[in-house]
Formats: sequence, C-alpha cells, structure tokens
Amino acid sequence: MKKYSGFSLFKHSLKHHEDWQKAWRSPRPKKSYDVIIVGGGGHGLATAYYLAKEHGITNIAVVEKGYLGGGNTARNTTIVRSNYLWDEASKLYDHALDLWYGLSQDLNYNVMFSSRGVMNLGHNLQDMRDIERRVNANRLNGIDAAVLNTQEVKEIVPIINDSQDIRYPVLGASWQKTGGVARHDAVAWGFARGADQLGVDLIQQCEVTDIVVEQGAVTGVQTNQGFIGAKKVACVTAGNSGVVAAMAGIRLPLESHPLQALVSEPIKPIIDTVVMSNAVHAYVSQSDKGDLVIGAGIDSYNGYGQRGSFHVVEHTLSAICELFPMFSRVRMNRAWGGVVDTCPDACPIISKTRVDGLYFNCGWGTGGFKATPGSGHVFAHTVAHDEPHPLAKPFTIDRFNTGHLIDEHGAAGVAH
Amino acid sequence: MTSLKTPLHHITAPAHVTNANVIMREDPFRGHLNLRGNPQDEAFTRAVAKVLGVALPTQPNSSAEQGTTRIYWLCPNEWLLLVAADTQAQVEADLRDALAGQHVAVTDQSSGQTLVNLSGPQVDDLMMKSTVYDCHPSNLGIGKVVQTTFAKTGAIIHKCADGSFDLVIRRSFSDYFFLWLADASQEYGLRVT
Amino acid sequence: MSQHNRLAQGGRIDRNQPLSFTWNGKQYQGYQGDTLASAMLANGIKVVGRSFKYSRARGIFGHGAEEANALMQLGVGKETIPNPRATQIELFDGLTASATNGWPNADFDLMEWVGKIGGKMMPPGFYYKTFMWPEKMWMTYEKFIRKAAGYGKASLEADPDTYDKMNRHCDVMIVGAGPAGLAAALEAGRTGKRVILADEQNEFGGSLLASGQTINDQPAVEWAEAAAAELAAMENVICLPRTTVFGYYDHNFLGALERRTDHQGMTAQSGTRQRIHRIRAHQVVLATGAIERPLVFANNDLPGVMLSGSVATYVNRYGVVPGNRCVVMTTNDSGYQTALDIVAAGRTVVAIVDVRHNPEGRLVDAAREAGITVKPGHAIIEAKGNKQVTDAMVAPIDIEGDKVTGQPMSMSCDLIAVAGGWSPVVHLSCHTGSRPQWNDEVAAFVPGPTLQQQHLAGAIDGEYSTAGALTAGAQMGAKAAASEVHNQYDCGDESICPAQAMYLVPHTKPVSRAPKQFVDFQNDVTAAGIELANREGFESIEHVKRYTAMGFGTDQGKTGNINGMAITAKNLGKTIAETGTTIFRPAYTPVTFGAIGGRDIGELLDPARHTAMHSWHLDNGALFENVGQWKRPWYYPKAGESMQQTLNRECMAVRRSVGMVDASTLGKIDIQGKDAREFLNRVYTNAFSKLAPGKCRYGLMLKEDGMVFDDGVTACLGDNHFLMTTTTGGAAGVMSWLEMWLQTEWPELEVYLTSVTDHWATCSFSGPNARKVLEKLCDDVDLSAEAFKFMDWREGTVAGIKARIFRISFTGELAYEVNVPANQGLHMWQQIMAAGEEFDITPYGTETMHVLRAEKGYIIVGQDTDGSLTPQDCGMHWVVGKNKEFSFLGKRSFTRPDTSRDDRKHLVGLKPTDPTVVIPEGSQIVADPTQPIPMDMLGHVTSSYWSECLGHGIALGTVKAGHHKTGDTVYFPLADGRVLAAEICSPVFYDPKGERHHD
Amino acid sequence: MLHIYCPYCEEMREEEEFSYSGEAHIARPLDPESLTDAEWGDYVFFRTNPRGLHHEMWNHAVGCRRYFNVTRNTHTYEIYETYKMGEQPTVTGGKS
Ligand SMILES: Cc1cc2nc3c(=O)[nH]c(=O)nc-3n(C[C@H](O)[C@H](O)[C@H](O)COP(=O)(O)OP(=O)(O)OC[C@H]3O[C@@H](n4cnc5c(N)ncnc54)[C@H](O)[C@@H]3O)c2cc1C
Ligand SMILES: NC(=O)c1ccc[n+]([C@@H]2O[C@H](COP(=O)([O-])OP(=O)(O)OC[C@H]3O[C@@H](n4cnc5c(N)ncnc54)[C@H](O)[C@@H]3O)[C@@H](O)[C@H]2O)c1
Ligand SMILES: Cc1cc2nc3c(=O)[nH]c(=O)nc-3n(C[C@H](O)[C@H](O)[C@H](O)COP(=O)(O)O)c2cc1C
Ligand SMILES: [Zn+2]
Repeated sequence: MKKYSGFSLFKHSLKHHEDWQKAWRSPRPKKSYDVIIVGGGGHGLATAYYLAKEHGITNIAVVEKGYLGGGNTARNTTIVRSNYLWDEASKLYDHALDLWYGLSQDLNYNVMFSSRGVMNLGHNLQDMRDIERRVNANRLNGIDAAVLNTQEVKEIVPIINDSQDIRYPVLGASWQKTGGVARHDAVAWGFARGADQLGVDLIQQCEVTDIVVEQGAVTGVQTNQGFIGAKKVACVTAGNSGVVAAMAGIRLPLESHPLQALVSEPIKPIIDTVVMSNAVHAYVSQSDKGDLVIGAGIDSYNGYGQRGSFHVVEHTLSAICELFPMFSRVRMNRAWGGVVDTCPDACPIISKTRVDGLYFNCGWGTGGFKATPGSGHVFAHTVAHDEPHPLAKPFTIDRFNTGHLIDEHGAAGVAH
Repeated sequence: MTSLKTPLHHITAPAHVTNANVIMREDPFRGHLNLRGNPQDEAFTRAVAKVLGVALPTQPNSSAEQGTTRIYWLCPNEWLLLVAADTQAQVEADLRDALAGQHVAVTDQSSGQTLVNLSGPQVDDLMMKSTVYDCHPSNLGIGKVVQTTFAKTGAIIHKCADGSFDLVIRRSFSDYFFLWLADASQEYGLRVT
Repeated sequence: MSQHNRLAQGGRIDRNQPLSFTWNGKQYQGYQGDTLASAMLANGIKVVGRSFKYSRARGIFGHGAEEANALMQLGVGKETIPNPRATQIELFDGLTASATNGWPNADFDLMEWVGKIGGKMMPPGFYYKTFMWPEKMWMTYEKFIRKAAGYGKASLEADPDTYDKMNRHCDVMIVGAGPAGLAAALEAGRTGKRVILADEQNEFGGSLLASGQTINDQPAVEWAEAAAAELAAMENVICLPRTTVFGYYDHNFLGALERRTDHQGMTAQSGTRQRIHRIRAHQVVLATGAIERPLVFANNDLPGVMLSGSVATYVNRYGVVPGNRCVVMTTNDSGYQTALDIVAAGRTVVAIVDVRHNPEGRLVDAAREAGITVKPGHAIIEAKGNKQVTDAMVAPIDIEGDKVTGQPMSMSCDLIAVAGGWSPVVHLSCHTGSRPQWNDEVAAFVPGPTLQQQHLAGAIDGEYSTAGALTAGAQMGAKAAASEVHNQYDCGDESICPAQAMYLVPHTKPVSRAPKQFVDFQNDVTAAGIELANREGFESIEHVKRYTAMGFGTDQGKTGNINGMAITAKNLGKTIAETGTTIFRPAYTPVTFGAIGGRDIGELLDPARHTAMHSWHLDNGALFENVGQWKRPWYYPKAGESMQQTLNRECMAVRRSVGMVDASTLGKIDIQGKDAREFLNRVYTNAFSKLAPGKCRYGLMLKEDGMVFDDGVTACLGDNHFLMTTTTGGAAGVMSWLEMWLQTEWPELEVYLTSVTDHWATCSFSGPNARKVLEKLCDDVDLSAEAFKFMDWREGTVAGIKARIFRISFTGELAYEVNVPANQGLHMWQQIMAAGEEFDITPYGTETMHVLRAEKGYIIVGQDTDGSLTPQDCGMHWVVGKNKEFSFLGKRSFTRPDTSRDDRKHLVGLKPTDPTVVIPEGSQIVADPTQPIPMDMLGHVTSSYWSECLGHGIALGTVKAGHHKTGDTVYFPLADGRVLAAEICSPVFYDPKGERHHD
Repeated sequence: MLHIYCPYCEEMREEEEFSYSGEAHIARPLDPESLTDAEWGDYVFFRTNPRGLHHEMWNHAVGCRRYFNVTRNTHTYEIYETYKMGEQPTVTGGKS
C-alpha cells in the first residue's frame, strides 16, 4: 500500500491520478475467520485495526450490511470530548482522546481531527453545580477542563446571546479545550484502509442474518452472502445491536431511537468552537466545508427508520435562534437521522456474553463517535484476550444485574 | 369578594383596538370541579345526573349543558364540571353526599384554571397558529370538547354554539397563554373585554 | 447598462414597472415579475459566482430550484441572507446582491490561478491524503481551508424579522401547481373537500407559464390563470403560492414554507416574513414535475452553458434571451422547442446538436422548416471560452453515445442550451424512507412504493406531455377526493420522438485527461473525480457522494446526482438501477432557521409558570430562579445589599422571628379512593397504612432501580383521601409515573389521581413567631402545640378564607403552610405579611430555603441526589419500611450486589475546618490532597452555604463509605490551587434533636 | 410525525399530544423478592427492542392522560392498531 502524502499527490497528478490504488480491497468472504466483526462502522473498523495491529490477529473479516461507515458514523455531529462525570467513563473517553491525537499519522489518513474546543453551557443554578462537579472531577482525573463564566463564554464565542434577560440565560459553561470535531467519514475510511492494509477483509453489502451458536459457543454467522465460520464474533452494530443480539437469543438493555441532525448551507467561518447546551437542547459547530452542523434531540419512540419527527427539529432550531439570533436568517440545507442505541445509564456495553466467543460493543447511544479509537482499542483487547481491557471492565453487561450502573445522564444529558 | 384574583387579573389589555378580529373574554371565577367515576355504573351516572340536573356526557370529546352548568368529557372516567361562581363548594358537597360509598373522586379546581372565550372574525386563524388540533368546524363541531396543545402548553377547547371557542387554561400558564395570544393575534388585532 | 438581452415584448413581466437593483456594487434595472436571475441575464451579466474548490467562473445555469451556481449574498447588514439562488429571488426595487466568492471579485478572481495551477493536486479526497505533517500544523491548514470554503456570510446581528406557523389539516394536499397539480386541485376542489394547493413559485402554472401550448384550445398560460382564479374562489381550497413543501414526514405530515414578504423587500414591513405551514393531510397528491438534466461534457461549467428548458423559460416567461448565438445539444425533443423559441425571439440558433442518430417527427420537422441546422448523431464534447462560452466543439458520436467517431468542429456561439432529459422531482416521496425506482422507459427515477397516502401526477411520474399531466392530475385529484373525474383535456398534437439516454458525453481524450467535465457544479465534482473515487474503491454511490461531495451542495444535486450515478454505474459495469440513488432528505430547498423556530423564541421559548403571588414578588424586588418552568423568587435583595447579606438577613429572620416563602410551586396530587393507602404503600418507601386523617408524613419515591427519584409530604385528608406533594421540578414526572402504575399495572386499585398544583397557593412561614402570626389570622383552630402538633394538618379559616393549614417544616423551625385556593393566594400572602409585620416577617426565596434546610440536613432531590443514591445512601433508612407487605417500587433493587454494598457513596455533613470558608458546590472530595493526578476521589459537595446562624460554612456531600467516616478530615482541591478541608459530620447541623420545630 | 389514534378519545391525534412510554406488556413480577438478580435486572432494564413489529405504550399526555398500547412497525413507523390497557394485540408477528 502506498503512503499518502503531499508528494504522492503531486506524483499522481502528473499521471492524471490514473494510478491510485484502492484504499481497500473488496474481497469475497473466506470460508472462515479467526474473528468476524459484525458492523463496519467506526467502532467495528477500529476494532479490526487494533486487533490486527496490536494483537497480531489478522485473519479477520468485518462484515457490513451496507457501506462502510454508513451507520451512525455517517450521521453524527462529530463532537469529540472526554469530560464525562464518572471516573470509569471519563477514563475510557480520555483514552480515546489520547488516541485521537496522532491518529491521522498512525493511520496515514488525515481524519481532520480539529481540537477547537468544546463548550457545554449552563442555564440554571443546577446546571452550574453539575458543571462545577464535572469539571472538578475531570481536573483531578487529569482531564483538561475548566469552568467559564458568561464573559469568558462570550470571549470564546462572540456571537452568543449573553443577555441575562432571556428565558434561559447563559450562566456559564464547562470548557474542554482539547476536545473538538473530526471528519467522520475519514475516521471510518482511515481505519478501513489501515485494517485492510494489515490483511483484514472488509466485506460490504453483507448482512448478518443469524449468529450460529453450538453448545454455547459461537461458530459463525449466517449472511446474505452465505455462512461464514468464525472462532469469535464481535458485534459492533450500534442501533441494530438488539436485533443482532436476538439472533443469538440474547436481550440487551438497549432501546434504539431516532436521533436527528441537520446542516445549514455552507457559510464563511462564523463559529470556531463547539457549543452544546443540554438545557435548551442545541448543539452546534461549523464543519470545514462551512455548514453549521446542528444536533437535535432524541425522538422518544423506538425507531429504526433513520428519521425522526419534525417537532424535534423545530425545538432545536428555536433554541439555536435563541442562543445565536444571527443564525435566524441562515437556512437549513439537509436534515437526517440515525439510530442510537441508548442504554439505561447512558454508558456503553463492552462485554463478553453468555455465549462463548460472542462479544458486544454497543450502547454508545448519542455519544460514541468521540470514543471510536478508544472503543476499538479496548474492545480489540477484550476480544483478543477473552478478558475485558482494564478500562472496559466497568462496562460489562452484568452491571445491570449487580446494579453497578455508571449513570452519565445527570451530567451529560444527551451525551454527544 | 375583593380577595379573589383570577389568573388573568393583571394582564394589560392592548390599548383600544379599532379593528379587533380576535376578542378575548375571561369568564372568571366559575366553579371548576373535576369528577371521576365509572360511567358504566348506573348508580353513579344517575346520582350525578340528579345533582347536576343533566346527564354526564359519555361520548368521547362531548359536552352537556344545562343552565349555568356545563360538563366536559375529559376521558372515559373523568369530567370537568363548570358550575356557577361560588356554587362549587355546594355542588361538591352534594355530589359527595349523593355518591357516598362509591368509587369516585370530586376535586375542586376552581382556582387552578380559568375559562377564556376567544371569538372574532379571525379566531379560526388564531387557533390554527396555536394548536395542533384541527379546529375546523368539520372536525370540531359545536359542543365538542378536546384536550390538546395550545402553543407550548395545553388547553381544553370547547367549540361554542356561536362559533367561538371556550378554553380552559391552567393558572400557572396563564401569563404565557396571554403572551402567546397577544403575539399571535397581533396581525389580526386583539381586544380584551 | 441597458437590458440588452430583453425582448421588446412577451413574458410575464410588467415593463411599466421598472425596478432597480444592485449587483456587486453596480446599479441595474429589471422589471416587476423578474427574478434576480432573469434581470441579471437581461443585463448581460455572465459571471455570477466562483466555484469553491477551483474558483472557476460560473454563470446562471437554471431557472428555479435546480440552480447550483447563482448563489447570492442578498442584502447587507443585519438583513443579509447568505446563499439564496438568484433564480428564486423575486426582484424588488432596491434589491442588492453580490457574489459570495471571488477575490477581489467574482468576475476577476485571483484565486482562479490557485485553482488552475493547484487544481491538479486537488482531486476528490486530497485533504485526506495530506496536511498531516507536522501534526501540530493541521489547525493552521484548517484555518485556511475553512476560509476558502463556505459561500455567503451570515450576518453578525440579530435577525430583525419574525416568523410564525400554522397547523393545517386537509383532506387533499396537492404539491405543485403545474398542469398536473392544477388539474388535481380543480377535481378535488369541486367535491367540497378541504384542499390545499402549494407551489413554490410566485404564481401557479408551473411549466405552463413558459409554454406556448394550448389547453382545450386556450393558450396554456390563460388556462392556468383561469384555473388559479377558479381555485382561489373556492372556499374549501387554500391556495399557497410562494410556498415550498420542504419535507414530507411520516403519516402524511408535510412541512411547507411560505415566503410572505420576500418579494417585497429584505424584511417584512409588518407581520411575519415567512410562515411554516404544518400540514396533516389525509391524502397527498405530488405533482412536483421534473427537473431537466444537463449533459456532462468538457468545460460544461462555463457561463453561457444553460439548461435548455431554462433558456426557454427565460425567453417565454421573462422576455429575456440569454444569448445571441445558441447551440442546442439535446437527447430528446425538448431541445427543439427551445431552439424554436429562440428563433421566434429573433436570435440565432447555430445548430441543434442531437445525440440521436435519427431524430424525426413533429418538432424536428418544425425546426428544419424554421431553417435551423440539425446535427443528428453529434454532441458538444467541449465548450471553449474564458469566463464565458465562445465556441462549442461538436463531434459525431457513435450510436450508443460512448465514443467520438470523427473530427470535432468548432461552432462559434455565446450560449449553449443542454437538454439531457428529465429527472422527476421524487424528493418528497423519498423523505419517509421510500426509495425511488429506475424506470427504463423514461430513463429516470420515479417515486417507489410508499406507505403514505400518496398519489403521483404528471412529470414526477414520468408523464411528460401536458395533456398527460392534466389527465393524470385530474385522475389523482379525483381519486384523492374519492370522487370521479370531471374535466377532460386536449392539448393538440404532442407526439414526440423517443429520447436517448445520455449522461457523460464522450471526449476525444479519456475522462482523466479531458478538460474538466463537471457533474456537480457547486462542489466541483467532475467525471474524472467520480472515476477516481471508483478507482480507489469507493463503489457504493453513498461512498461516491461522501468522497467527492457530489450532491452535498445547497442544490442537493438536483441536476448533478443522476449523471453522477450513471457515471458510477458505467465505471463499475452496473446498471443505474443497481447503483441506485443517494437518499433524498428534507429540505427540498433550504429553509430559514428562524422559520423553523417560529415564535418559540425569546419569552416564548418555553412557558414561564407563575404562582398567584408572582406580582407581589415582582413588586417587592425579588430576583428569580428558574426551577423547571417555574419562576421562583430566589432572594429579595434590599437596596445596597450583597447577595450574601440578603441571605443572612432572610435566614436570621426565620431563625429569630418569622419568614415566609412561596411554596405554591410544589407539585400537589389529590388522591382519592378506598385503595389510596395501599397505593401509597406501593409507590413510597415507607408505610402509609396507619396515617390518620389530620396527619402528614414524609415519603421517598424510588424508580425500580432503587434510586431516589422524588420526595414530599403526604397528608391524610380523610380515610380515603390524601394530598401528596412533590418537588417543584418533579411534579409532572411523578404524576405520570403514578398514573402509569395505576392504569397499567394496578387497575384493580380503586384510586383516582388529580393534579391540583395550580389550584392551591401555598404560603409557608416559619420561625419562632410563626404561631403568633397565625394566631392573629385564625381563630377557629386550636393552634396550641399540644392540639396541633408537628406533622398535623387542620382545616380552618385564615384571614377569613377557608384554608388547609399544614404544620410541616422544611426549615427546622416552627412552621405552617397555609394552602388556599389560588384565586385567594395573593390576598392570603398579603394578609400574612400584614399580620407578621410586627414580627418583621421577612419574605425569603429559594436560596434561603436551601440554606435553612441544609442546616437541618434535609436533602433536595436533584441537587443532593443524582439518580445514583438509594435512601440508605442518603442516610434515610428511617423512611424505608422494613415490613411492608407489598414489595414497594424499587425495593428489590436494594439487595443487588452493588446496591447492598456498605461502602457506597453516602450523603454526609461536611464542616469546614476553617469556619469562615464556604466550600464551592461541586468540589470533589479526596482523602489525600497530596496525591498526584489522577487522584482518588471520594465524592463531591452537593450543597454548601454560609450559615449565618451557626457562624460557619456548612456543606452536604457524598463520600465513599461516608457513614463510617464521621470525624475524618477530607479535602477539596480547588481549581485555583487552594485545598480546603472539612470534617465529616452529621448532616444535621442545626437543632439536631429537632426541638424547635416540635415546639 | 406520527398520527396516533387514541382508543379513549376515539380519534386521531397529533404526535405532540402524546408521550412515549416504552415496550408494552412487561408485567411487574408479582414477587420481586423471589427473583434472582439477573431476573430482576432483566425486568428493569432489558428490552426486546425489535426492528419491525413492536407493542408499545403511549400516554395521551396532553389529552385524556390515558395510557394505551400501540402496535407499530419501528422500521416503517406504520401503526397497525392501538388498543386499550388490559387488551391484547391482534396484530402479532409476521409483519416487519
Ligand atoms: C444524529 C447523531 C448525532 C450524534 N452526535 C454525536 C457526537 O456529536 N459525538 C459523538 O461522540 N457521538 C455522536 N453520535 C453517536 C455516534 O454516532 C455513535 O455512537 C457512533 O458513531 C457509533 O459508531 P459505531 O461504529 O458503533 O456504529 P455505526 O457507525 O452505526 O456502525 C454500525 C454498523 O453496523 C452495521 N450493521 C448493523 N446490523 C448489521 C448486520 N446485521 N450485519 C452487518 N452489519 C450490520 C450497520 O450497517 C452499521 O454500519 C451521534 C449519533 C447521531 C445519530
Ligand atoms: N418537453 C418535455 O419533455 C417535458 C418534460 C417534463 C415536463 N414537461 C412539461 O411539464 C409539465 C408537467 O406538468 P407537471 O404539473 O407535472 O409539472 P410542472 O413542472 O409544470 O409543475 C410542477 C410545479 O411544482 C412546483 N414544485 C416542485 N416541487 C415543489 C415543492 N417541493 N413545493 C412546492 N412546489 C413545488 C414547481 O414550482 C412547479 O410549479 C407538462 O406541461 C409537460 O409538458 C415537458
Ligand atoms: C458532520 C456532517 C456534516 C454534513 N454536511 C453535509 C452537507 O454539507 N451537505 C449535505 O448535503 N449533507 C451533509 N451531511 C449529511 C449527509 O448528507 C447525510 O444526510 C448523512 O450522512 C446521513 O446519511 P443519509 O442521509 O444518506 O441517510 C453531513 C453529515 C454530517 C454527519
Ligand atoms: Zn385520549
């Protein structure tokens, strides 16, 4: 595989770009693999990459029912941060944040990770208490975090409505300077190319229709391209996890809901950081192309339709216009939805199951993009060693029986 | 009684509007009683009819009226009784007497909500701005009562015989209600009587 | 400059109403009825913008929603709007517009050279392959990339306009008022059914407005005018011109944006600028027509290359001929009509270049008769020119349209009209998840199966004749209205010669080496770019879209997508049907954020709930705190007081004499029925079996996970009658929680719940003098400590008003809560204030309430708890019934391994070592402040205040195994570097024996 | 934007009037104390979450305040039926 660089671009331009190689092969599935990863989203591809890179397991297939990175990876607002409340969660996400730095170089693929800072606004006294609490916890965990007052918010985001007379005035914010956004597709493609390079078979348009279990152990998967055998099957299917788990007779503590996002038409740079507000429900950043990327709320009902209801978008845009009155004349170009796998404690499940050789990595819900490299990294360890990575230990599925939940709701709301 | 204040007592009505196409009138201090009981139970319906002088409407979204008493169907076992001002305590006591021993509930809501009438040539447009419910006469006929949204709050909406709307709104939302109303009716002209 | 491209007559413009406008700082004239685009073309303006990657000059290409190039910066200052299309801006007097890109300007753009030289280095996805070293530099590269990207600029000031919404309901919703939509509306309208007809253009008629055809022997335009007038006169039909249906949502719900004043000026002079109609329809007729497809050839982006139908529209509808010498390239008969229209306008058609080898029939004959050169089996393989077309390179091609078969010849021209076929406007039909289907017969995607009550009529369904559109419209209109067809239509001879499907026009050079052949103008996506994406393994059409950005623009690929899909299909050796489309999503065309937000901004963002005493609080200088939707007095500062001074004064008033708080916001639920006690036993942790009338009891409510979720006092009003109070913020949640259990699990329980929060106003006054105050106002209740005990309640007359008096205390002092119907709340409040005057009764707000309760160690659910604490964690074992028969909600969760641990986080009191210190709320608690980061945290401070009466700071917090650590010192490392310390103690700081409130 | 028939109000109402209340027909165990932790955890947290036919509870929150059941396709959002509390669905399985 040829290295990407400015120089290679130049060389290829002399040859009219006629000689570029495939970023990844499109192989036919083999009869069997050591590990099959179900789901070619960012997390599944990262899992494959780290399995191959760090655990020497290269006889791997990633089977994806659609196109690589076409699930929630394709449709998220790309916010990356690690300032979660509880030790367990913040350590996991911070591990991921560490990997974001240097990821482009590691993958030789520019994932455009832009550490432009992430701000979570507080609008009432309890918001501010929660922010103080979370920021203090982050700080003592070694995570970059600060509390901002209204003036400091205004300095970083001059266009914000800082009037104190409005219905829910901005009282302050938490601020993680090291957070930011990344180019979601590039993340999937970078991991895909990296995994392919290490020998992983990426099989698209291949839907797993059954998980074959014999005597309590997994033996492979049935797909629309036939049976594929495997010693281990690792499911990273986000919103479809409940459906996939059911194939193995397992129920999960998940509900799949529509979560919508939208973009404006591209405009010249106007907002240089990520602004989030749980209380009035609005999230906004500006992509490198210029569109304002805005996250809406979650639809209350279960839904796999990759679309949600209009009133959710209305609610979000009234909040956006309240926070940024100048955006009122900007126009919505496109809105879409994903299917998020919400977990009762708003934390992921990274776990073995009662079926030998069957693993699940799911429940990232509204906020797993930021974890992509970290999630793949710890999950690869879990799959390779049949033993949770230390950072993943608190996230096993039996916490719902023991009661050891890690409740990120209080502090994170919709945890983008 | 001077000690009484309706939820809307302090609103400042827009200055005299010559061309008011929406008219708001509060019907203050009506007695509002919430009644619960089993409509399949004749003992219940009979007793209630006796006290109120009119049978409970049991059709969904319907109402009944008799003199100053009006009954709104709210759900299969719940009704709102609108009775003349200052009679709610008596009606409540009478109902309790008549229904003694039955599984019922009577709850005074007279201060928790108020009755507002909206009328005028453009009241239909105003309603279209304000509620997701279809208030067209073909859907909300005379006498029909629905509980639905009103802007970001809720309301009980009753279509009156004269084409106007009676709304029951909750006290704590009444300032918001009026803010909305004033705003939404700006292009039509609003008069408060 | 004069309007040198304007025809002397014809078109739907009013030459008696000249309008002036400014483009890039220069003044021009147009007429009433123009779009900005038609006025610009009339004035001969060629370059209207620059492309965003290669900075290529771009001109107006279409005439409506499909326009990809003519993005404007409309207006200036706070009125400015980024990116509207000139083709959809109705001209008004004084309009100002400028180009969104180009430096120093769009006509003369230095960036062009960057594009020309660097363009070769910028194939799709080039940024993924570079800008990686050194790592730190990315943020700098990104800054430049961001600057170069984007089109218009958003204003930096608040929008001066407002927007509103209407909720509409109808039997039949018709989208599009071309022949199909009008015919549908006429049928549906005459049935008396409720009909809405919306079209995004300023007047109804659709393609008829630019047509020279006849309908039932009447000129098409006149027929359209008559139809529109007939519909306008029908009371049951709502006509919405200038209204774009931007989204089709589930269960036949549609969103439509009506532009109410945009045609008059930048802002609305009165009323709202735009309105969203939220439409719920029983039946929907989609009559959205079709968009013309361009052909992909070299340099096809040069200004002067336009859609053929758009050229015809400019000629016929706006009286503008965008050029003098035109070459038409067509794959079907429609190019001939355009050529005829141009000739009729007195301009030259150099040739009709028809990719078909044997075109024949009505229109072909007509063209030949008009003396137009027809070049069958030819194509324009390349346009030449610099900033505008000067020549078309025309070459013979093979019958499949794959190869150039002879020498290209050059035709001098200033206009190239391309007619590549039609793409039905399937967008709306796809919004609810339906996928379009390829129809070979019309070589286009048409709407696929759907679950919606949806009907298709006209060009959207591949029916491209006017009579066909009218007939289909009539059929569908009648069908949607459950009626029979009434009107018949005849449009004369519309026979056509079959079209040839063609997407990418071959060149003498391979795609990778030919001059750029543009597919998507806005994102500079070329055929070579798509080829490269395919070559690199991006095979799914969705990957092609994402790698090349095809269809990502503000036009969402209305003209480019199908060509891109066809090119992909060919590269991969698949059919277009197999390749499929990307997904169409709302919005059909961009929708103003402000319109979607509607009036729900400012004060109307969220209802502010007020108590009956709100006006008093305002009059008395209260500052307010948002608690849920409620506005609660936070504190009542007097002139010159700091917040702390106010709190000290308010707290001491309660501790020393008497103070009053408005507690009306607490949720109140009236519970009646013979099983009310049993019900309470099930939903609360403690027992209510024995609570006698006249008594009150505090209760804790849990979710099934065993965690505290609400608390409050419940009073027994009668044997089968209780009044429950909830937290202010939790009221609605508790109510639906309780209703859920009653209705779904325990319907056998005879219990009725009614929310009475709004009915009762609550004046809660406490302090050693509370009884004296009450005594002044109430003489029908024995208020003595023996007769009216703590946690009792009585009915009595207070200030002449029948009231419920509860002797409960959240302050630790002797306290009464007087509940009266809210109509009398203000009066009661005033009477108590008056009666308390001699005791200096002091109104206090939520902040003082919090201090006072914290001094007593009472929790605030949601502040001291966060959904992760059990009653035991809160040190509230005393409120958990051990022997209740029914396993109350949440109980089973206590015995799970984690919940039953003895070293969970416990809620404790914290007494600062330095008494003058108030530990910041939210501080984290550690045992060893010298530990390096990451530190082991024990818990955090949930509440913390200065206690004026105790003379030191106090705090509550959670501490790991805190209940076993009383007396230990713990530390609080603050952000500013300070480390505070405190001793773990009982959370009850004040009057631990509870003597004061029992008094 | 769902349009839901309330079986108590006996008419179609807009989605904004309702609140969603999760999977239907999950009976609370009669004797929670006798359950294992796993069984209890299953009742509290674990859901079927199907793609396709789903029986679910809704509350006509701004209307009659009644809870009721809906059989809905979570993929197409088609509603097959709504039925009152205590009633059983007539549309089961098969559809997806
Ligand atoms: C609108 C929206 C906004 C969001 N915003 C943010 C944000 O700002 N920050 C953040 O951190 N997170 C955010 N998220 C969440 C984030 O997108 C996800 O948590 C994350 O992308 C999940 O990645 P994944 O790889 O696990 O899942 P996916 O990308 O969904 O990948 C799962 C893959 O599994 C495949 N699959 C499913 N079933 C099968 C089967 N039977 N056989 C084969 N393949 C199958 C799917 O096709 C899919 O490609 C957002 C999500 C949404 C929807
Ligand atoms: N010569 C040809 O080959 C050819 C091809 C296609 C169409 N046509 C002509 O077009 C006509 C077809 O009639 P028709 O009625 O199907 O289409 P039409 O194009 O006449 O009308 C469609 C209308 O729908 C409106 N519209 C589209 N999307 C909308 C939206 N989302 N919201 C609101 N309005 C929207 C458009 O503004 C337009 O006015 C016939 O007269 C036919 O001759 C000719
Ligand atoms: C961060 C981000 C930015 C996006 N920007 C655009 C955009 O500028 N234009 C556009 O058409 N779509 C944009 N999209 C949306 C995609 O077109 C698409 O809707 C989304 O990936 C979901 O896929 P689907 O609509 O094909 O289901 C963006 C998506 C994301 C996640
Ligand atoms: Zn109902």
